[in-house]
Amino acid sequence: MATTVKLDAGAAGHGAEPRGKRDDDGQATYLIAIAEALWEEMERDERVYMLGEDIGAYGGAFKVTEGFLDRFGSGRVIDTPIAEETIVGMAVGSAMEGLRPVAEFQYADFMSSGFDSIATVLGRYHYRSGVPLPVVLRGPSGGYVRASSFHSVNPEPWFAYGGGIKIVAPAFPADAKGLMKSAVRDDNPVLYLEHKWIYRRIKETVPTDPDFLVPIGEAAVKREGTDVSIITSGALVHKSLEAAENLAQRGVSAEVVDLRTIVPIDEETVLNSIAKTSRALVVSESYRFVGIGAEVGATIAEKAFEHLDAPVTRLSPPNMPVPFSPTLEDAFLPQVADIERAVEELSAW
Amino acid sequence: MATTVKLDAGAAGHGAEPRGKRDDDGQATYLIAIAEALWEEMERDERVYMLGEDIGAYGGAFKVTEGFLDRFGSGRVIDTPIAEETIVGMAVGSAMEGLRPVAEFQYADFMSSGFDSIATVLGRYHYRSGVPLPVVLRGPSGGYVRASSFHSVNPEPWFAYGGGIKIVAPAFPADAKGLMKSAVRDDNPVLYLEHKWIYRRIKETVPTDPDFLVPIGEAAVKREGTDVSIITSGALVHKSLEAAENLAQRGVSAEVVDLRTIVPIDEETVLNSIAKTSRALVVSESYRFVGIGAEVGATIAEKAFEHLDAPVTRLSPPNMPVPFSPTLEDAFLPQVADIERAVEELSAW
Amino acid sequence: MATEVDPTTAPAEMSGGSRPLPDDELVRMLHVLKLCRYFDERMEALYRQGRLPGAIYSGRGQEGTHVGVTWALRADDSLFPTHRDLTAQLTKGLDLKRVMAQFWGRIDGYTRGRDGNSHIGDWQGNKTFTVMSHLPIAYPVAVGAALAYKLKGEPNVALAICGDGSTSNGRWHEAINTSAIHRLPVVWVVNNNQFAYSTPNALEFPIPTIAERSVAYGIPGVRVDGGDVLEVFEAARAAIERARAGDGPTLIESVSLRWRGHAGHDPAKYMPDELLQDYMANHDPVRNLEDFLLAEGVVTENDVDALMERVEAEFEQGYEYALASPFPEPADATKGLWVEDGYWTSEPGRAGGTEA
Amino acid sequence: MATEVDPTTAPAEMSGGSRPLPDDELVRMLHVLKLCRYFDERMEALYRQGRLPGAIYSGRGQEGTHVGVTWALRADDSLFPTHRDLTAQLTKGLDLKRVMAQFWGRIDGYTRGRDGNSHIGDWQGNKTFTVMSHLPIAYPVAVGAALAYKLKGEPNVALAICGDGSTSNGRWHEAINTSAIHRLPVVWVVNNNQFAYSTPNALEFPIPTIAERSVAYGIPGVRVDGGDVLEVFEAARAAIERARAGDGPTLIESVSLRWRGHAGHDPAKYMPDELLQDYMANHDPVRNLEDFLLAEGVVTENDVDALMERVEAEFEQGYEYALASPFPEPADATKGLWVEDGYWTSEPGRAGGTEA
Ligand SMILES: Cc1ncc(C[n+]2csc(CCOP(=O)(O)OP(=O)(O)O)c2C)c(N)n1
Ligand SMILES: Cc1ncc(C[n+]2csc(CCOP(=O)(O)OP(=O)(O)O)c2C)c(N)n1
Ligand SMILES: [Mg+2]
Ligand SMILES: [Mg+2]
Repeated sequence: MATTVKLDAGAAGHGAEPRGKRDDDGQATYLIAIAEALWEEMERDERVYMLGEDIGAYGGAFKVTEGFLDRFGSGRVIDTPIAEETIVGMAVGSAMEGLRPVAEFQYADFMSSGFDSIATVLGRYHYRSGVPLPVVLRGPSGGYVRASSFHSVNPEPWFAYGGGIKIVAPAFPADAKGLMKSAVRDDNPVLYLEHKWIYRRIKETVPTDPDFLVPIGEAAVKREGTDVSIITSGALVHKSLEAAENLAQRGVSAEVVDLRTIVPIDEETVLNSIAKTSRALVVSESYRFVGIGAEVGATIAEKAFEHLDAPVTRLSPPNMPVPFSPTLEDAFLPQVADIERAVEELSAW
Repeated sequence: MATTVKLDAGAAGHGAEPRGKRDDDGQATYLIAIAEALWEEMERDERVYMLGEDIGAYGGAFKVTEGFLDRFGSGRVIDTPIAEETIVGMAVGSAMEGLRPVAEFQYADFMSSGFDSIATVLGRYHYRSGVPLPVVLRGPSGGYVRASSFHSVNPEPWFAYGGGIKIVAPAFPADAKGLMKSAVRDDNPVLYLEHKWIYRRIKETVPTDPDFLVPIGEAAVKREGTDVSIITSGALVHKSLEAAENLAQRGVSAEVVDLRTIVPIDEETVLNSIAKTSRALVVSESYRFVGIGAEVGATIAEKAFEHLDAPVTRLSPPNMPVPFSPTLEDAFLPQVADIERAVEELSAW
Repeated sequence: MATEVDPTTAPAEMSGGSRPLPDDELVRMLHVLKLCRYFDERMEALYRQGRLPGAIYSGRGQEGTHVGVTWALRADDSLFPTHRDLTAQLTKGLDLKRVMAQFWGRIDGYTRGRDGNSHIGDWQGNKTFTVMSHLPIAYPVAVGAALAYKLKGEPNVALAICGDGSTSNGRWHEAINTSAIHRLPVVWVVNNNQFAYSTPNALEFPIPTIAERSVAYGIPGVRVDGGDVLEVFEAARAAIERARAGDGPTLIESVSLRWRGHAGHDPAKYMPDELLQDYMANHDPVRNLEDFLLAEGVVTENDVDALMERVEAEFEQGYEYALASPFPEPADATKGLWVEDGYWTSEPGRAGGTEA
Repeated sequence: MATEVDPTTAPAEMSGGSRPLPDDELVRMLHVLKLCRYFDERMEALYRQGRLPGAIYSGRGQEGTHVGVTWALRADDSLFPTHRDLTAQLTKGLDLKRVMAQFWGRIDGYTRGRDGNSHIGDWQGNKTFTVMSHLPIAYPVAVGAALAYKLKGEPNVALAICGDGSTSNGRWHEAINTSAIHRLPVVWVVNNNQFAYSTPNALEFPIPTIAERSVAYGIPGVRVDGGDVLEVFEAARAAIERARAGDGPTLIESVSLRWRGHAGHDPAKYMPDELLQDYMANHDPVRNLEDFLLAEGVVTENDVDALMERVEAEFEQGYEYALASPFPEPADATKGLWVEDGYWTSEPGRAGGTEA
């Protein structure tokens, strides 16, 4: 747009197509996988555009959108003021007019600043009007990075409650890419949570097919097991896999189910796993009280009652702000050892 | 305050002390009980003051604060602009300076418009700073009144998630009075939900002792039973009691537990009831997904596993906006017949 | 940028006697004004008789604002109204029959019974946003529609309305600020009816006019007399053309008075009687246009009588239509949340009956 | 109401050569400025060396704003700062040692290790709000403190700071509007450092200055040069006295430049080099005051050297104190949510060790 101030495009090496940023062996980090998905969708469909704080010249606080401004221009990569309600409103209004906005929140924490427009407008408009709102809201969520309460939130329950917004929270690069592409192509609002602990930590081979999609609403068994089912998502998938590996060495077989999608939850995959193991540990980074763990736990308790050989157990942070100090954050968030302990208790039931 | 415009005090008969508005037999409606509690606390402690939209000359959208302006003046009954974030901010800042604000939301629905200041500031400030925030936020919540999605919300999960805010939701006039007085005297933030369906519908004898308190955090068994425990709150306490009465005539004995406080939940009373009946029906007006029913259900499943003879069952509205049309609202919200059916299914398990 | 604040709120002189629209349009305008006024009066009567469920938010006395600003929009321009602005939606083209079906919670209402009263909209047909309660939550959405017009190079304009009280909310500021930064094609209308529920202007903002806030955004601000529909129309037309030309937003404050309570249940005892009498006598947008058109010879007394007959018939038709329309089927309560269930692209069930 | 906008951002001429404070205060002011500047530089160096955990938000170049406005407050007046305003908190009286313990997540930090960096405050001691990230979320809270002063008849004033980018947020508007309606004793300071993270003023607001927004609230607006701490101080003193006298809020825009990136990780490649050079050369509030006091003969070069030695020693003491302070005990993570558990009114456990 004419009035957008065009700034310097950034340092050398920045600005390249995200796929060019894969490792030499072709592996992509979670962050690059997300950027690739966005890039490809912007290439594919010119109705797709992005808005958010510092996503243009700066490339976003975590550099997910680095290079996008140069490629797609300031009409499709829009730096906004610090006005989250209005960012959401802009996304909604432009979606009503046929565009397909992808709005970045600098941290998922600041989704609370756009709460009303998300929960009230985005979540409730289609049910009352029949007007589709193909809006993606994305942002980095989660803890384990020593960033304290205002940069560690998992906001799923805020926006899961009341309905109307799909929520995805991938744990692996390939899932991240496939789910982002599905989110952009979905005609419903999608909240896409990127776990900042995973961003640069996890990499893998990621498909290059421009139509590679991971369907929204499908969980995935990331490790097969027979004794206990661990139902989890996000960073805790990786911690659960590590725990499962350690447990295997002690003769305990844990199955790890990665929800991938939080709304709607794939009950079938979850319940199939419980039918197999008869024991459920729900490991969630969302706070315990009315967190995602509560929903999954209550659902299992209700629908898998006859299979259960032990109480559905929740492992979640306490219901209070995430603290900064390493001693506190470690005690506060579920750790690999906590998962192992809980699984062992359950399997001994 | 000097700049507050003093308007007409309202019609004749308005403006009387709330206790003067009891019935001839001394019974008080839920609404009058709440007004009495506020009045008495304002009389008792001059640090207590009220703020909100149209609470002064108009006496509040539901007339809870009718007469307060005349008695306490415009310095303690403050009409605010339509700026919910700032209403909460004002409450917080003045509480930091030693006042004890009671902020009215015209409907609990509009708490979403003050979301960030409630969840982020009010909920997280004390844990990080040690500064007590004796703030009460109150407002009419709930459905069954043909008021559709923007005037029927139960917002508990929004503010229960993340912690730091106590939440009470009384169902009876005496509880309403005693809990309001406890809320005003509490040094922590308290969200006080008034069910608008109950306001003028339910009345009973209400204590006049100015120090009559109902402690926050204690549930109450409102009807004893042996076959199934119904765990509920708000308007659904009354519908559950009606269902229990009908069920008794058919030989099914249901116990009705009124949570009264949502945060912190009185797990002991709930679990004692399950220990007795071995069957749990959680009836909640909050939407099913990550609603209060999910939390209660997951807690029972986890902590009463050995007692359960049947799956913990949730009865809640679907996770979408409350619709207007009577045919839709009736299908949408749990009804007496739905409760009866669910109890019968559970007792037949 | 210049701020054009017109401080007069004196009785309308009907745009100085000039006729800014062809005569047939002026007559159509009078029809809409009369229809909306009559609708408002009759619905309130039905509400008082207990024959209308839900809530009503009377726009009586403010029709000049609603009709004036909406008249200046094209069909492809979009309207973002509030609970108070049903008259604007009717002006934009909504079908009275379906509006009434909405009030009675019927399947033929614009929200298929999912919402009631003026929480209505018809995006697909008449480009009006389905009203939400939270104030002024459609303001940020209007920024988005205007952004889309700019990005797509379409010559459309978004126009959003809110009340005086809504200007104290943060969203109001955010939306105007953002639209001004990007010079988006949007017109911001404030229907200053001098009260927000019971709260007077003096407790909502600390300056004499809302229009002068335009300087905070570097955009023009105009204050018009809501009792003069033609003055409102001309201000809106200028603002809309400005927006369409790529010159960015304008803030229009249209002053009137809310003649009735906030909603049907509110007797508005807080309303100073003198003020009300003054506005009813001197700022009645319906009578003002009628008098003007009579004086100009555009209509005769007989024409006006015929118009009223038509209006009454339209209302009766709407009423019959509404009561004959079935309630939604209970099983549909859980449909239509997600696009893919197809509820909104297929005909809804009509077996819900007409008795609740 | 008059809007006093001073459009100059030319190099400071140090309040026209007059000395608005006694000499000993001016020397103390220079000490605080030097201390804060040195602290900022050293902490950034430690951050780059990987020896400082968490984040840092440099306030370098903006000390004139922070020290200037805070200097004008009394002890009982309250301060509502942001992440960028640590210098203001130090000026208000926070103990450098405990501040540093906070940065290293230790129990002797003001938040007992619950938060890091400049997310700090000391309400009980120095009346500063414990900073929260969400912008500008302390603005509405400052309205509440000011309201309390007014209701209780206390002669205190609340002063809130936020950045230029924060002015585009709805809370900013709500808070100023509400305070102006009730003429509350509060001073609204905008630290216009010309960027919000990477976003320049032109994408945050559509008018030349923030100060001129004061007309939207009927309050005075003042624009000052953040490179001239005495100019800032005098503007703040006038605003604070005005507030204390019951004449309501003032909006102060203090212009400077953010010399460093938004946070430690940001190389700020988007920052035009010429602009940066200009500000570092001509608007350095620390050097400006130093030069002025030297020129005025208030201090000698030797005094300044001694001051710097003292500053360096203070920093070393703080650093040692911080690293010697234990981490919080893990079991304390779940304490202190509710008042009644007594965590905040008793001494915390000190057995957390100094290795994480
Ligand atoms: C955010 C929010 N808070 C509170 C309300 C409740 N409410 C409904 S209408 C109203 C008054 C609105 O006043 P104004 O903006 O002047 O519009 P008017 O009704 O006068 O047209 C209020 C407070 C609301 N709808 N939204
Ligand atoms: C509501 C909100 N959205 C986003 C952020 C992320 N954020 C942190 S600082 C910043 C820029 C702030 O700019 P400004 O207000 O000018 O203050 P400065 O950092 O320049 O002092 C942003 C966007 C935030 N803290 N709060
Ligand atoms: Mg109004
Ligand atoms: Mg800035």
